[in-house]
Amino acid sequence: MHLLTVITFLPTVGALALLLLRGDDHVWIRRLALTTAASEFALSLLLIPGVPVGAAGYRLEEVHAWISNPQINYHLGVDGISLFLVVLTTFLTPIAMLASWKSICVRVKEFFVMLLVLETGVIGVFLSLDLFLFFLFWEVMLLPMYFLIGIWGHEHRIYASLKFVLYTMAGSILMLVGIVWLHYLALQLDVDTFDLQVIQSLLQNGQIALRPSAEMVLFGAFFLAFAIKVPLFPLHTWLPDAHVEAPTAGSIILAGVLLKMGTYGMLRFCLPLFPDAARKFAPLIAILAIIGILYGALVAMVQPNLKKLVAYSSVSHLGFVVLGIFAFNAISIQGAVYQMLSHGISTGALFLLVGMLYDRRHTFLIREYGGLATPMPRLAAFFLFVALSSLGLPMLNGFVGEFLILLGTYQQHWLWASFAAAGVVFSAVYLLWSYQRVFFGEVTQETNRTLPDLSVREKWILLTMAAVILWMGVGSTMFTRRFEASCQNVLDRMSRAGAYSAGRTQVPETTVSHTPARLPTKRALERSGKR
Amino acid sequence: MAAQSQFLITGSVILSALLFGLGVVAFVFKRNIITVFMSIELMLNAVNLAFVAFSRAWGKLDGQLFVFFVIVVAAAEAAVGLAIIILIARNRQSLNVERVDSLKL
Amino acid sequence: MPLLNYLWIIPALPLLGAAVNGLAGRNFPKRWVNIIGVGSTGLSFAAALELGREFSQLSADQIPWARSYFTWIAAGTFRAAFELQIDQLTVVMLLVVTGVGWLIHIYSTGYMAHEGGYYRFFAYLNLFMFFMLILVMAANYPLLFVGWEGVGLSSYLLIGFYFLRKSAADAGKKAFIVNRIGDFGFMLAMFLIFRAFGSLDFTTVFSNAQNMHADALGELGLATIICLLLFTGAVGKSAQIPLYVWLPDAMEGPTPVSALIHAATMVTAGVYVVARSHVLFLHAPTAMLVVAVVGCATAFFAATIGLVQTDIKKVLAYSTVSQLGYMFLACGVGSFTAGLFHLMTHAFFKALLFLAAGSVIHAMGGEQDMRKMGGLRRQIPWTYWAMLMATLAIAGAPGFSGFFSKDAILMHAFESETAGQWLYLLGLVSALLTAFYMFRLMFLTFHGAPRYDQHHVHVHESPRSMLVPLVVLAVLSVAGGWVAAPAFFGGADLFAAFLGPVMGNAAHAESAVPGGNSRELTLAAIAVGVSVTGFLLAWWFYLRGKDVLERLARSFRGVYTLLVNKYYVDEIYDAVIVRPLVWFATRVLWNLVDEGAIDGSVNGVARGTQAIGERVRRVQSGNTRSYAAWVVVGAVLVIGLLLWPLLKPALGMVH
Amino acid sequence: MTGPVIVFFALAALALGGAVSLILRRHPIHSALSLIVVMVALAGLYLLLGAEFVAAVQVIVYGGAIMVLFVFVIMLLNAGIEERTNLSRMAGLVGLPLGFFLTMQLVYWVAHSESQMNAAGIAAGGSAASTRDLAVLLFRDFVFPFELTSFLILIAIIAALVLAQKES
Amino acid sequence: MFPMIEDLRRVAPELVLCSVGTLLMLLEPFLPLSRRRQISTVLAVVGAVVALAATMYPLRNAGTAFGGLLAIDGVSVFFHLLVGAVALLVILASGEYLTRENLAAGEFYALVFFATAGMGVMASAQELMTAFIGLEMSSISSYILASYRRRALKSNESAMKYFLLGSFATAFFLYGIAMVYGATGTTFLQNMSTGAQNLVLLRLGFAMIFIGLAFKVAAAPFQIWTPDVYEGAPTPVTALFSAGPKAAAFAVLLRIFGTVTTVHEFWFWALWISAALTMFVGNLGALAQSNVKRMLAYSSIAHAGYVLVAFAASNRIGLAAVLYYLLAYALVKVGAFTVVSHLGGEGERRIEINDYAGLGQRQPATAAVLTLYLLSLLGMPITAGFLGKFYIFKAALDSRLIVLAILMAVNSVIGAYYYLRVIVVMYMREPQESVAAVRLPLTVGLVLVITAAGTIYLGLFPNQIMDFVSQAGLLQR
Repeated sequence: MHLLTVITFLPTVGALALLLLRGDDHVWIRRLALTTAASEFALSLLLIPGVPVGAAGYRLEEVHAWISNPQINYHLGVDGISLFLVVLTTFLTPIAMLASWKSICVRVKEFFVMLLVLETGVIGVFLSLDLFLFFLFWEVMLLPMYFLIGIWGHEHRIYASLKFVLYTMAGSILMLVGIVWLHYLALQLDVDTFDLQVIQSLLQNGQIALRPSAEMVLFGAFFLAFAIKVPLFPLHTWLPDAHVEAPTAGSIILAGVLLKMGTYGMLRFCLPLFPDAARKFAPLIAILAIIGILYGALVAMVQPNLKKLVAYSSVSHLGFVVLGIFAFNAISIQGAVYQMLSHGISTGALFLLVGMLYDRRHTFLIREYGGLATPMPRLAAFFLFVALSSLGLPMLNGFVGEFLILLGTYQQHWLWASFAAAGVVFSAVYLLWSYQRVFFGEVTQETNRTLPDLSVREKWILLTMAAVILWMGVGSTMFTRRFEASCQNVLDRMSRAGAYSAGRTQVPETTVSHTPARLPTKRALERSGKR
Repeated sequence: MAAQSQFLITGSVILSALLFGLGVVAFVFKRNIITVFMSIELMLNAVNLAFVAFSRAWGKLDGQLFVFFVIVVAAAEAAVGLAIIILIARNRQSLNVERVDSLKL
Repeated sequence: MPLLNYLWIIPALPLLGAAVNGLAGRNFPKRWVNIIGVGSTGLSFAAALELGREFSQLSADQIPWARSYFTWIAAGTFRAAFELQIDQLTVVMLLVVTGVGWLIHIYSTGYMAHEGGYYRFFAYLNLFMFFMLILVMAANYPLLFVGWEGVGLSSYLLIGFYFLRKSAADAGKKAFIVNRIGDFGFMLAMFLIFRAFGSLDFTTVFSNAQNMHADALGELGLATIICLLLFTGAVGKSAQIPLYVWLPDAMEGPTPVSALIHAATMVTAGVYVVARSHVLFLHAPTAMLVVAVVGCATAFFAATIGLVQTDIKKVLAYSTVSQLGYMFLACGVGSFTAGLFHLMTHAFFKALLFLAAGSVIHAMGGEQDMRKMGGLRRQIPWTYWAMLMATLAIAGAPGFSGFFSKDAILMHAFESETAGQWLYLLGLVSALLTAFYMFRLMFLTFHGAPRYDQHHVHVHESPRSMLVPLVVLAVLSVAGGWVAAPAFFGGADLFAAFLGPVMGNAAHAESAVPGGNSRELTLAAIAVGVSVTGFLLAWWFYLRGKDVLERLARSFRGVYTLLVNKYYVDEIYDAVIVRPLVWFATRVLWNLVDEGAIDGSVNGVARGTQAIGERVRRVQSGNTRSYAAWVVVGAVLVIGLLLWPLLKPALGMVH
Repeated sequence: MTGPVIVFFALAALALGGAVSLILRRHPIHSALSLIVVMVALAGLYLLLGAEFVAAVQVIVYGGAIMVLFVFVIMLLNAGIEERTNLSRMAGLVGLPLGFFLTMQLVYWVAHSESQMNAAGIAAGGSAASTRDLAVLLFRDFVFPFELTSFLILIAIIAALVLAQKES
Repeated sequence: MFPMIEDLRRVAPELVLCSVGTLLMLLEPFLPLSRRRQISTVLAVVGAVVALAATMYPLRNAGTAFGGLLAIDGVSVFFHLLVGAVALLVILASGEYLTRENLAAGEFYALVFFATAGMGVMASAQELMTAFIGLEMSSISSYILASYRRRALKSNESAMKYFLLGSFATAFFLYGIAMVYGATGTTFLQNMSTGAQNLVLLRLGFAMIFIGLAFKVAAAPFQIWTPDVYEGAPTPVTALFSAGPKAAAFAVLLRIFGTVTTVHEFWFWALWISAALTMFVGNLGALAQSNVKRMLAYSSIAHAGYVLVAFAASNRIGLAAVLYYLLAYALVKVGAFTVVSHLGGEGERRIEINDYAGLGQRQPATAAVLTLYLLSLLGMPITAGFLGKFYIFKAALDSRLIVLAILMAVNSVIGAYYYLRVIVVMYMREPQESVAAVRLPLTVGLVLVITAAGTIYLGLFPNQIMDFVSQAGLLQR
């Protein structure tokens, strides 16, 4: 059963099917797109039993030879960490579609095609176990997002979309250099592979003996790409622009899923592949993450633009995730993974709500609003609920991740956690302040007095989101137990490699040439180097 | 005798280098398209001299052979080049190479 | 014992009420809302009573009685279960919360009868009950934190109930944010506890803490840091210096809310946490001292502000702050039971005070300024008498509940070894001030000539739904103290005895009174004297002659202005923290750093590249001669580059 | 100083003079004549170097055919005196100095290479080359490029056809 | 030593190209005036296909021809196929153009064939003079093709610049040959490594040869002619220029590089610096362009820079990368210029980037295909351009040219900007004036389909090509 392949490419198939429809047949275009996305979600749920509780390794693996020179495999697999990220993606995509049900009226077909292609790209990123394949999806997914922002975005969409793409590319191209370099290193041992697991084990058992400086450069090449995606302070300035200009669906996916690709990458690549460098850089990264947490929150606080506010809040929230990852603590890493998921839901929902406001008033400026709780109490209630989840109210989803991250981080570096915890205070400040300005008080503008409350469609979307928020807040163990082992696995890989490197000098030279039995030993390329 | 030959060869090669260099200078210096083209011919002549000299030095004939090829190429180039120059002159009423600069930046 | 196995029922009932009212209440008639809202709390109270009964039959080794329902958060070695527990402390809190809560629910049906968003109000109130019950029943710190944050949320919602009013919305927001500052400390405390004990379950933590190293006074050890952090949380929640500022503003909420949340229950959560963690605190004398000093200072400080407030609810609010200070003073000097005792009696009389004030406001048609009242005694006698009982209780009239609790606190403060005398003296002064401002409130409101426009304001007694809770609470305010009446007064300290198993050492410490009966009597007498002085002063100022007051205000103009403006604390916070922060975030972080430096450099790189591109383009002049020149340049370079290796030895030969 | 050396110097001077004159004269016709002088001088040098056939071809094809073509075009276009515009600072300030520098570079290195210059053929006397040998080489060993040159000429014809024809 | 029939078989592609070229030219006057163009086009297409088919023989029978003048090996076959395919595509694409501009077809195709034959000779020449003749064949044909729109000033100017500067560079190349000949006594590459050598002259010679070839591949600082010539030439001709002669010049470089081992040392730093410069000049220059043709010209400079990186790496994968990249690049560039030619309209009026505003809606298929090309140039995965870039990275890192790899990475990002800008205009801007959609002629459509399909196919399934180009013995030594 090629479940992973089906899950990865079903949206593309749907997109191709969409292309066959007539461009002005909006009803069927929407229906077909939604059907595809919904069945994709249903399919992705099948993954959950595929990853048993307590299993650390990759499941449902698929390996096919693809490119022979150099050896590149089509290798997919899912583990606890990627499992829910995939489900999150498939969950948010239909939500995003429903969110743009009415608001996208031009080039409808292309819009849904882009959303579906984007879904394929993102899922591919989460499922790839071959570095090359990973990079391929990583880059491919940029395009639909670029078009989503650039075509259906707002006033400065072109600037924002170009900034988004160029920024991301700048980081990822260096990652490509890093990937190729890793392959070169493996090739020195006659192992021609881009396979993550193989390279990881080669690095871990010391067959590829990286000099510390080389490891740091490689780590940097990977980390930069991920840090831009996250985005980590001070590489974050593309995010507010992209968010403000993107259509609602774009923002939902961007904040909900795309940013997680960065943190996912750190967890999947930076830590296991380059543990020593990760440890060396951890203080610096943690400081940046903490600055991001506080800075994002403070800047969010004074934004006059509601969507920008939410965007900066993402900078702050993702700072927690990065901090959790680089605390190298089982608890904090689980918290980080959890925070990725819950941020996807909460911020996705926030963008959804902001989008609904925009649909009604066509502005993001807070001062244009005020007193909206009177004309639309339901929307106000949902907004508050989501805001509370975002500011980390216990029993809602945001708290679990933040708490675990801070708890775990505190165990390792109490000072980091102490500073980061201050972000919790500021998140309350900016969310409640903006909430008050938008919803409380008398209605300040006459046009706002007659704004319609939630439609049935909107209500159901929000109810779904709210249900998930509550569920994730109360039943967090249903999620954590499935990725607990995988998170631990990340740490194990780090620590064993670390332990080895400490005693590297004592290892006799002969072990270096030993190759594990499972590695593809076929040598496709001559030993390179200048002739 | 040998010393004389040696001298002739060396002298010819140095002369060819000088002529080639002058051709380059002429190419940069001249403004009339036809004379610019002539400086290319000068450079080709320098090459020919070198070929002949080296042919003599190695005692091989192929160097002289190459001179023929060069001359044929020069002839073909001259035909094409002058055709192009005629076109330019017709369309522009100027033969100053510096005035033919509508394609730029 | 059926109910003990179903602990979850107690919090679940209000939650259910909140859910039903909140989600569907919009379309319900008021009666249904009442039935659901009041009924769920009432059932919860009944359940609490039944639970108390069943609890009393448990053997000592079964206490604390805990029931775990599901794992809420688990990661690595950390595990937080949804686990409820019952012990003596919980029972006391449970009864106070459900009991007072229920009364206030009943009261609200009358008070809020004409307000919009009726269903919403009851939904919030029930939600509050749920979180408060979680808070007191939690068996671990994270779950306690759920309640802790949850009550904060409910408080936010209820303060901002009149969200059309900017001041209300502001107050709600302020309450939540200031509380969050405290929560910051609370969270850090949890992290440190986990680091120290590997768990956040009460049983594990406290049993480990029993054996931990006790810090010396002045030593900043593990226990001290934990306790100080915990206390930070308590300071926020229980409105102590310096985080008390939200509580007076919280009076923007409907009065029943002030009674329930900002007087009787939620604000005492801090005291509860300190008492709950007394094992840790007993290992941290420095922290204890800090608790005592902060509590005592707050008690005095808030009382002084209360002296000059003209808004009837504001007076009560500062009074609450002040009384909470007393509770912390008690905890700080090691007498946790006294603190809890005061917590209980305070719940009775302060709830009563607020409800009565609400009744007054109701009678006055929404007027809260005492300067526009006066002589209400006759129009609203029930309210007057209820309020008088409460005033006597808070002022510490002998035999009333407040007398016992306050007396116990002052006594323990006097006996405490560290800075005891000073704390005692300050507490005593605060008692004097308390009596003064309370009677001032009574006199201004109920006595003297009416100062309101009698043609427009039709003063009327409140409906029965409001009066019944007043009466019940009045009875409790009067008699509530006798459970703990010290031996000298003819009763037994039932309260301390009851809490003994939980408080353990702490309870023992205070049972061994060194000075004996006589000193206790002396101190009580002094306290009573002080209260009477306060009463007399108030009588002199406000009933005898007004000019006395005016002259006083004139001669102490500076002090008076300072007090009226609440020491300018809000203004100072605004000027020192809020404004600079907003300015810093806007001008420095956003405009300068984000837009200027970071985004500027990003765009600068882009622009720079463009500019270089423009220069590169400029090379393409279109002039064939210059192109030829470039070729020559290239040729020279290439020839130079290729022949450089040969040039080096050639040059070497020259030298 | 033997005869050939004197002749060499004379011809070299002539060639150089022609080249310089090509550069300096402002009228294209003068430049063309200067170039012819260079070519003739070179033909003399070829003779000196023992390449009689090449010398003949040089005079006939180069000096004769190609240069006539040049002169013809100059006349056809009625090209006047060259206007010495200086629109390119690059050419004047960088191109020319570097052009001279390039010349010096070339001369330096070529002169420098003298010590390594092969002199295998010098012993052979240089007069062994016969036109027949040349023909064998051309029509046997290098027949492929030779045939290609015929296509070059064909292309040149097309050029004349395509470019110089009157508009239809 | 006298040429045998076997020698002729091995140059079958050149024979076919030259004969078809001659035939076309001779036949045209006899064709009926009304259908002259169509028949010529059909003949030319058939001829190109036959020429491609004719490579089958050399493919199967590797060896030398004409006594070592030519090497018939993998590289030669590869480039024959490449330039043959380019010729075929250009012929297909130019039918529409010639009709629109009312230009004679027979001579045009004949010149394309001759140029292609010249490139073929360059690809297999193992002797420098033969290479030179091939180079001149392709160059002189190119000069004429550049000025093929006789009345257009830009076309003339382009031809003039190309001609003057091209000849100038050729003179350097030739002088280089003379120097090498002087140094080694031979012009046969395979004989150069043996026997007596004059090191000074050798270095000087190869320096001059490098200059000549660098000019042809548009490597900085000899790239200077490229934008002007590409912009002024008729667009289908630009398509040919950007793919054909450049590839052929690279073939010569490759052969010299592969056969004369000392050259590695001579050229390494020149290649390194030139590669870096070329990338930067190309990408930076393209940033501010408003003319699509000119922008693509700068972009082709940049891509030459990438290929030079693989050269500098000079390892097996580098060789494979060069070949793969040139193929991928040729497909894309021909396709892109075909689109530009198609959209340009009569007199090439609409070749500003802004003229493409709203193209995504007006002509979605064309816009989509152009987007694909641009993405391939940008190096987006699943297109051939990405794998090409990937292989170059691979080659560079395998030879530890880390700085060069990083410079290339930086350039990829700079490049992304201007490619994306075109996409922005096509999809995200509204058209300034109402422009009618232009119907896509069958031939042009065919070119687009072939190049687009090829781009994606190579991007997804590079195995066959990579197996071919990375086999041992690809290059005869």
